[in-house]
Amino acid sequence: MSATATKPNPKQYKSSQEVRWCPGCGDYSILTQLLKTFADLGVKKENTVIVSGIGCSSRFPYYVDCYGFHSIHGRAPAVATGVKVANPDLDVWVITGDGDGLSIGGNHLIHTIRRNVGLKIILFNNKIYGLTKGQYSPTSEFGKKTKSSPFGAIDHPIHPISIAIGAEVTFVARCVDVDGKLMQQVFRRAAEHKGTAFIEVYQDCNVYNHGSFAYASDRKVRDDHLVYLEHGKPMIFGKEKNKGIRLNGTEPEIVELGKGITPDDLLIHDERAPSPTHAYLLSRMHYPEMPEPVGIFRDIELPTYEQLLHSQIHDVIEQRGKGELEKLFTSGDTWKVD
Amino acid sequence: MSATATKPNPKQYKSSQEVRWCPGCGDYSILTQLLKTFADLGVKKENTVIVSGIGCSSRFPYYVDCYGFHSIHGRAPAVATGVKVANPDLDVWVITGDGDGLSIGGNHLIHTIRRNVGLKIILFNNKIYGLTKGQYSPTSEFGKKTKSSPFGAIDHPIHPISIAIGAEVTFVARCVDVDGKLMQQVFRRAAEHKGTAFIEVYQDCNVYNHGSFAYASDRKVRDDHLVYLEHGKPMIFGKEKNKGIRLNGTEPEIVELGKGITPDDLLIHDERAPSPTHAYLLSRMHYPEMPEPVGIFRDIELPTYEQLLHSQIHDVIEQRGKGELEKLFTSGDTWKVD
Amino acid sequence: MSTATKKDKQTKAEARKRSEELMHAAILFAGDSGDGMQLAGTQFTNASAVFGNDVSTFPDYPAEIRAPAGTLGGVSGFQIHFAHQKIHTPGDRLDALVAMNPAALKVNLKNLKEGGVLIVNSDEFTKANLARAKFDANPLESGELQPYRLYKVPITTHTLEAVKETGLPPKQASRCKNFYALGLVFWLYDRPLENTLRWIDTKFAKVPAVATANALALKAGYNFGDTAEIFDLRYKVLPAKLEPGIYRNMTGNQATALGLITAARLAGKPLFYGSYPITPASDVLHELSARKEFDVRVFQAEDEIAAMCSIIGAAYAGNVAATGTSGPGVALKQEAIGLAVITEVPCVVVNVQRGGPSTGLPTKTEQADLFQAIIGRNGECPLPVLAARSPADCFDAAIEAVRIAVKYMTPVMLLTDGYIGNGSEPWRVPDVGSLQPIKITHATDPETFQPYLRDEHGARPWAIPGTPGLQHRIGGLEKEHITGNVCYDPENHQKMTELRARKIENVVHDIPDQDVYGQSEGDLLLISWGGTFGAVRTATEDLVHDGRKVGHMHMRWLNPMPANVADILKRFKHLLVCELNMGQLQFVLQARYRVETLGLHKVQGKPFMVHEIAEKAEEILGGN
Amino acid sequence: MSTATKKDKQTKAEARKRSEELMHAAILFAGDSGDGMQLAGTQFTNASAVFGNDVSTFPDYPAEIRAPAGTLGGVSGFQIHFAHQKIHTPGDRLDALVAMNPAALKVNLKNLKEGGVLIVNSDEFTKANLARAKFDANPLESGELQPYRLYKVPITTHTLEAVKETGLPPKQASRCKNFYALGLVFWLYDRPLENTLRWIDTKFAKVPAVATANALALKAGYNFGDTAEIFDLRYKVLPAKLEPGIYRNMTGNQATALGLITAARLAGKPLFYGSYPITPASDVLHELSARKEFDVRVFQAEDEIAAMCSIIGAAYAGNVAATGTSGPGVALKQEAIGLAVITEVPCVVVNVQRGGPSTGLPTKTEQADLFQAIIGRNGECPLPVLAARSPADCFDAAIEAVRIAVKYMTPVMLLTDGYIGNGSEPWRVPDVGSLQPIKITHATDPETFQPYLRDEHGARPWAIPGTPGLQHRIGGLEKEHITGNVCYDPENHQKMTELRARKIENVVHDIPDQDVYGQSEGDLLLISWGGTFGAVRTATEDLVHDGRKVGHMHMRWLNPMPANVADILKRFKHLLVCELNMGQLQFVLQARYRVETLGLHKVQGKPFMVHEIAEKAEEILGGN
Ligand SMILES: Cc1ncc(C[n+]2csc(CCOP(=O)(O)OP(=O)(O)O)c2C)c(N)n1
Ligand SMILES: Cc1ncc(C[n+]2csc(CCOP(=O)(O)OP(=O)(O)O)c2C)c(N)n1
Ligand code: SF4
Ligand code: SF4
Ligand SMILES: [Mg+2]
Ligand SMILES: [Mg+2]
Repeated sequence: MSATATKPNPKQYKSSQEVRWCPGCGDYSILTQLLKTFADLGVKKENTVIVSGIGCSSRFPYYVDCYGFHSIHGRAPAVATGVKVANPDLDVWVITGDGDGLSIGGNHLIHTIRRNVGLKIILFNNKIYGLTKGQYSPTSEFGKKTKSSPFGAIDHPIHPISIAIGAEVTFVARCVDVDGKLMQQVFRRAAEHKGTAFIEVYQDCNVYNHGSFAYASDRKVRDDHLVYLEHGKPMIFGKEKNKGIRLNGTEPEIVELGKGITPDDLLIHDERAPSPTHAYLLSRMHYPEMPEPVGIFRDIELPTYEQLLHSQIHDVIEQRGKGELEKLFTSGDTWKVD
Repeated sequence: MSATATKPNPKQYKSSQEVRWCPGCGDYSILTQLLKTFADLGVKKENTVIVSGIGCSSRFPYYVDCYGFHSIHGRAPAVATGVKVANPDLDVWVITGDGDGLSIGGNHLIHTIRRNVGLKIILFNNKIYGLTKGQYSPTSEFGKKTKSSPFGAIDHPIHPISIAIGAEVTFVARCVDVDGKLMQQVFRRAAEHKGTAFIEVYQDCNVYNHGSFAYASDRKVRDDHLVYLEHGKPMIFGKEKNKGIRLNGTEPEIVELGKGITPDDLLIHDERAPSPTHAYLLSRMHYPEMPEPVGIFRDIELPTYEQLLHSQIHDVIEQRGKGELEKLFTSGDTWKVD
Repeated sequence: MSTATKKDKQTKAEARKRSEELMHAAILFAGDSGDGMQLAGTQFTNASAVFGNDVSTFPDYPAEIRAPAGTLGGVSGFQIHFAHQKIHTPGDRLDALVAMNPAALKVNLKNLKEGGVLIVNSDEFTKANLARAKFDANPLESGELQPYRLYKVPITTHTLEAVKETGLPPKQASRCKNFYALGLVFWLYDRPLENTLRWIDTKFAKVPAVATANALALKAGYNFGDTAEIFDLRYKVLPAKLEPGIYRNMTGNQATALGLITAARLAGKPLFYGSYPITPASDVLHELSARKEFDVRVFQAEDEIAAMCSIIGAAYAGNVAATGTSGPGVALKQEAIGLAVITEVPCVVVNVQRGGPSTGLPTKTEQADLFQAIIGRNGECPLPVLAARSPADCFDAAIEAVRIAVKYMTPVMLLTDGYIGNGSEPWRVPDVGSLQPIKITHATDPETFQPYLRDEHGARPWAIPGTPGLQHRIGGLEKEHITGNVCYDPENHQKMTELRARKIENVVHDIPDQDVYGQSEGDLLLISWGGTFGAVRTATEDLVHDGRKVGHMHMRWLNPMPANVADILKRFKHLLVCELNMGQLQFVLQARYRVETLGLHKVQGKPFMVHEIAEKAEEILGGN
Repeated sequence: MSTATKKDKQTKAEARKRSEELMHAAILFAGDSGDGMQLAGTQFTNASAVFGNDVSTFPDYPAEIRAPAGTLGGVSGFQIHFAHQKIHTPGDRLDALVAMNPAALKVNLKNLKEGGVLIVNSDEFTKANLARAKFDANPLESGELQPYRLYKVPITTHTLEAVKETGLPPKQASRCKNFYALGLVFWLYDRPLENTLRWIDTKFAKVPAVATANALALKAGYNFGDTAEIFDLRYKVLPAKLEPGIYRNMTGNQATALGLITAARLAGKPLFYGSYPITPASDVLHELSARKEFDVRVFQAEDEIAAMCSIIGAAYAGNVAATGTSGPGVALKQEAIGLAVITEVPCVVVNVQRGGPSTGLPTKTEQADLFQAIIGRNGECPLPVLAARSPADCFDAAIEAVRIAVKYMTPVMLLTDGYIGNGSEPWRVPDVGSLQPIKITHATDPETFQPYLRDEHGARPWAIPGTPGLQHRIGGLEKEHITGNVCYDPENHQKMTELRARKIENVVHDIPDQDVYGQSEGDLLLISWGGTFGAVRTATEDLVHDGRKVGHMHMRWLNPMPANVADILKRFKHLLVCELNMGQLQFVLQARYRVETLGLHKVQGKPFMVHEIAEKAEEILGGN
């Protein structure tokens, strides 16, 4: 990735393919922001690969003028791992959905995260299976009525960020589809992060689950329902910036600022906390009981899988010399027949 | 499960099959303790089903005289879910290994946990693939040399309890294979728990990974390396019971008792904390930096999947009446041809 | 204005009163994905079915939820064939086409008969839309539609006017245009509106404004037909003479779901359905999810592997258990299906086939999963395979699959496809009392119980957890004959492999002899399986009618095959296997019977046209 | 005491000096899983190979790591056939059997020739062990061993004595008994000890006491043979006349690994190997993991699906990419293999087949995955399939697989099996310079690049990320001819399906014509594929030698098949397909060539015996 003198136009990163999402779909905004981020960073198209699974969201690669791989359902992280290990110089992004990434693909996601493969994973969470026309997904609310749960879903939902932290992710963030500014910031930081960056984007499925994230996207109310994470800053939120999050034992609680409570009493956000417990705690803050954190929960450094793999190869070559077939063939006991 | 007047002998729960683990394998002890627990609880053999995947550990069902299903690699939780939903009156145990349950089967494990299916899952963690003769597993230490990592594993290990908590498990515990007493206590509590109970057992693979848990099993040192969790009690540990765990922000730290520090300053263990953050924090305590908690991390109540499923069916039947084929066949528009 | 306007007004007014009687007609509603064409088609189908026609339908939609408006890729269509006689297909060529935009016209015009009715929404023939549909010139003006009876109706404008009184915002109001189009076609084919009006009332009960608007649009369309002077002819398709009984219209996926529910009832068991959504199989899941009053336990699994494993567990514990998926899902299930084969646990795997390989053409039909059904697993892993031949037949096939599964203690694969899964036809409601119960005996006697002791059919006992004294252990490792204990003995493995194979071969005793329609010997035997039944049967009817020595062997059972197949194959000079793949049944027949066969292969995501079969047959028959 | 002791001591002393020359001998080391028989066998093999014999081996071990000591299920064996001539199998019947306990005797005695050497560890014939092995009476005393040259040696006692000086605790000391037994057999067949002594030194360099103990035990065994008076005869098997060159002994799995490394080198590429451990394929993973100096990128994936997907990604990004697994793993990979087929990404899938179905007999051999290799996926999903015929041949087959994959831009399936994967034979080290480079051209020109434009072989270009101006998108949906854009057009799907099929058929131009050994026409053609080569070839040699009009067609390429196969099949009266399955190649041949074939099927987890083939052939040939 290298910045160029004059920044390219985001449009230059658009492919010639027509975008095929429903009108009003939150996916559009995410696409726009990633293109802007690419332009902003001046990334080289030819060094960028976007790998996706299957789902509405996973059509994403077709719309970007870089290398793209629309793979099979749930397996994008595995395909992307192969790409990144084969050529660590590539910037590899993974696009997945709540069904693709957390239902059928949950295991690959976890293992990619724990290996800290240098992939930027964007999970479009619309709490529904869009492409298959509206079944509940692992993130759908308990009791949600959908085509496959006409009497209400009985599965307790999974929380993507909690799962990612359970798998010890090195970078994890959350955005809302309508908040382009935050998305760009987060995408940019993800691009800069060396290991696995996992980003959950709340995405409106206009057709099968419209308004599921209204509390977080509606301008009128969202400031009371979200808390913007800023490293080193106390956790203040609310339209009037008059509320804050304080620690009570290991649990966060909402407090009103003023009346003896000052920002100093609040929980200070620490992206770089060596232990993931802080980030985990944040991931447990759910609407409506609590404001939901958006922004970067965690960003720590840890050697990446591809670095370790290549440096191990490097070390072995240092020790043994570059492999020679002759030597390989005749290693072990040999004998000669004349 | 019903207690009988005279407790049955654990031997009554043994099947006729010869046990086929290597001499010295930690699996033996786990088998013994589960049989004792069965005897102790006086469980009905015919109402007990043990489902396993593939691995040394997964041979377990053959050795117990109840219903047993030795399924395929990684899929035991899914098979067991079918069993439990089909007949919620059965006590269903799942036996899995660190490879079976966390590598190929990680996704099923997570989804079973989040659905809170009433299964008792025992994960035999020997940090190795035993049955396939010694490759590193997802729990193997970073840098571990094995048949498939002769220069050291480059995968950062996964922590089973952190993952389970990430998936919002309702019961989670840890034991060491040599500690029969604790195992029995934990198995018993798991049996009593209604939802998913997940138990990690540190298990010595005598052949391919001997001594990996020596710090936790060796009588001479283990009391300094383990902290026994007791609900409502301060977290004290050490051979001399002179050390404790105190909370520092969201992080646990070791303190010496005395010198002004009393048990009142320590973190109080709360199995029933409504938020999983407390349990998560405990799951992050790793040897050698910290003592590792054993016992029950978390035990909360939440409706189980099978309960919800059957009560939804029950409710619909209440509303609609028991389904009749005649009515079903003629629902929607019909017409008559004479 | 339409071509029709060139005619004298007087004549038209009369014509309007004239009504031509047809034996059958095929029409297509086509428009943008968002235009509600599936809905219009379904309503027309139901109205025609209730009216008493035989009907056959073919919904066809893009893989995107909503492809970019106005593009060729975004066209969604619903074809209905309705008739005064028994029919088997949704029709080769269209008698009438409703094109809601230029793209719909572009994609479907080639299927319209010369002289066929062509109704277009002229409002949508804007420059932008024409460009999106890759038209160089406006076809409404270029004269290229000369061969058809073109009716240019400003459907959007009319609809907006018609629903104005509801006060709906224009965007929502214009969504009613499918009902307007439907109303127009209802008039054209002289169908009553009641049925659809009733449906609108129920469906939109909670949003009365929408209900009213749709009803208004429907009636406006109808009335436009009735009062406007552009139509010169109206058609009538009288009711068909179907077997007496109560009928309803049903898609294949609905029928599969109903069949599974019925089978479980006939067995006196709860139904467990473990599945993961996938097009075009999801509707089976939806249908079953809505039927909880039948004690249907629906488990939406995290993936296909879990779905398959869950049904193994549920069957092991004594439920009637089934899973449904499509091609890629079956691939994922195969390892677990092998577990069901070796543990000999009864269950049903439904494959609603779609276009492959890989993700392929997910919303299109194909029959390319026969290989993976019969022999696509690791090891020697045989299981019974049958295929439904039409939407309604899915009901019977599902019951049959369950019956065989529990009798032989084996997984059974039921093949349907996107074409019959989504397509519909009238289904004669069976008399519940006449349905044959499915007998299940569970082992209960600890004295005689042996997990792998076989009965006269080769099946092992079904002993379910909860039964005192029958504790036993099963699994994926080879097991000892009779005891079921893990066993590595070489001869035992040979024996068990043979016993498992023989058991599946025994199913032949439970399946009817293969029948042949038309000539029972002669020049050409047309061979088909699954959803191609209708096209091949119709072609055969025509050929036989023309005096050709042609027979049709439609194979319901693909594994095992009926005992008399070998014999039938010998009785014809030529064998033509017609399949929507590259020759899979052909391969299997050649391997099994070492006969020379010809193949008619089509992999275009579409069903056969009757004429394609007929032409190929004529080509083979030559001057015969 | 042994039967031999009945003879006169004088005679024996003389006999001891006598040495009989043999053309070949087959011996088996058998004992408990924990007895180190695999090690003893490997050492004997290496010593024999280095000595100059042709060798062929067959290790056979239980599915448990260590089954209960002394049981029949826990017996582990290692069979070695070594010869003064070229051989193809580990031998049908044993010339000598070393049984370290009663169970090992029980399991293997039936394979010992009458009059064969039988060495038993008499210390282990305790009551408890006899019971565990299900012996009613002690066979050493019952006289039932009369037909063999029985030598009762208290191996444990001797070993403990021999290593006493090292001070090892008894448990560890007794572990050296395999070396004692090995020493004894070394003496019996007059093999030098040096090789093994050197190996002991290197292997146990870090535990000198163990090294010393093993060396002492080895020598003690040898010396016991030399000095004790129980042996009446000693054997010699002189070196074989192999093609001149440098040789080493190699297992099939090693050879596969080396072949992959070599292929990558020949292509000038790094090798990416994504795999998940599974018996009996894990050794390929182990071997490659140890070869990082060749820039081998080994990814131990979380499961087989991830392994397969990772190699698709790596191949897409320009590496030579392969995965290895066994039957159930292939089942799991099939969906992703379909993705590789439709995206046309080059890679190799190695299947070291084992006994199925399901988990089956995981440590035993079988050939029942041919179906799933050729046609076991969803949709029309063809790919090239070839099978290695012997341990050393895995090397060439792996290179060939890579060569075809990158030339045709396709996944290639390489079939080996547990028998040749674990078995070993001498491998003639090739001259590196003589190996044909693998030509790879990556697309680089943005002007002419089209992702699905095909070359003269039908392959699309390999354009790797990082290449400026070649950005493009691929995936599992059907794609447009030439442009590769997503395309739902019916005719395009038909075309692409045909193009993919034709491309795989084109591979026929790159594979040699099918050869036939023995008679090129006549009464009987023996047909085989994969690891059964050795047994069938040996049987054919014997039959031809006896003047029978028999040929042997061993098929390396299973898909496509060489162009001349049809022709060959016509030249023989009978066709006998010999396979370790229930007739999979037979089925495919019948389907393809519509010929009548006979089958010799064996599913016992074991390779064919030569005599099984010969007997079946004689049965068919009858009086011919
Ligand atoms: C193996 C397999 N199983 C199932 C499907 C069907 N399928 C396609 S997308 C999808 C879920 C999509 O949901 P999500 O990942 O949330 O994406 P969205 O469409 O909501 O963006 C499913 C189940 C498939 N394509 N492949
Ligand atoms: C689909 C499939 N892949 C791989 C294997 C091979 N396999 C059997 S057990 C196992 C891992 C066992 O490790 P673990 O679960 O930790 O059990 P342990 O033997 O250590 O108790 C593997 C990879 C298999 N049986 N099936
Ligand atoms: S179905 Fe939902 S997620 Fe999919 S494109 Fe439409 S609005 Fe977006
Ligand atoms: S290999 Fe290890 S885990 Fe397996 S039985 Fe032996 S000691 Fe136990
Ligand atoms: Mg979604
Ligand atoms: Mg393990």
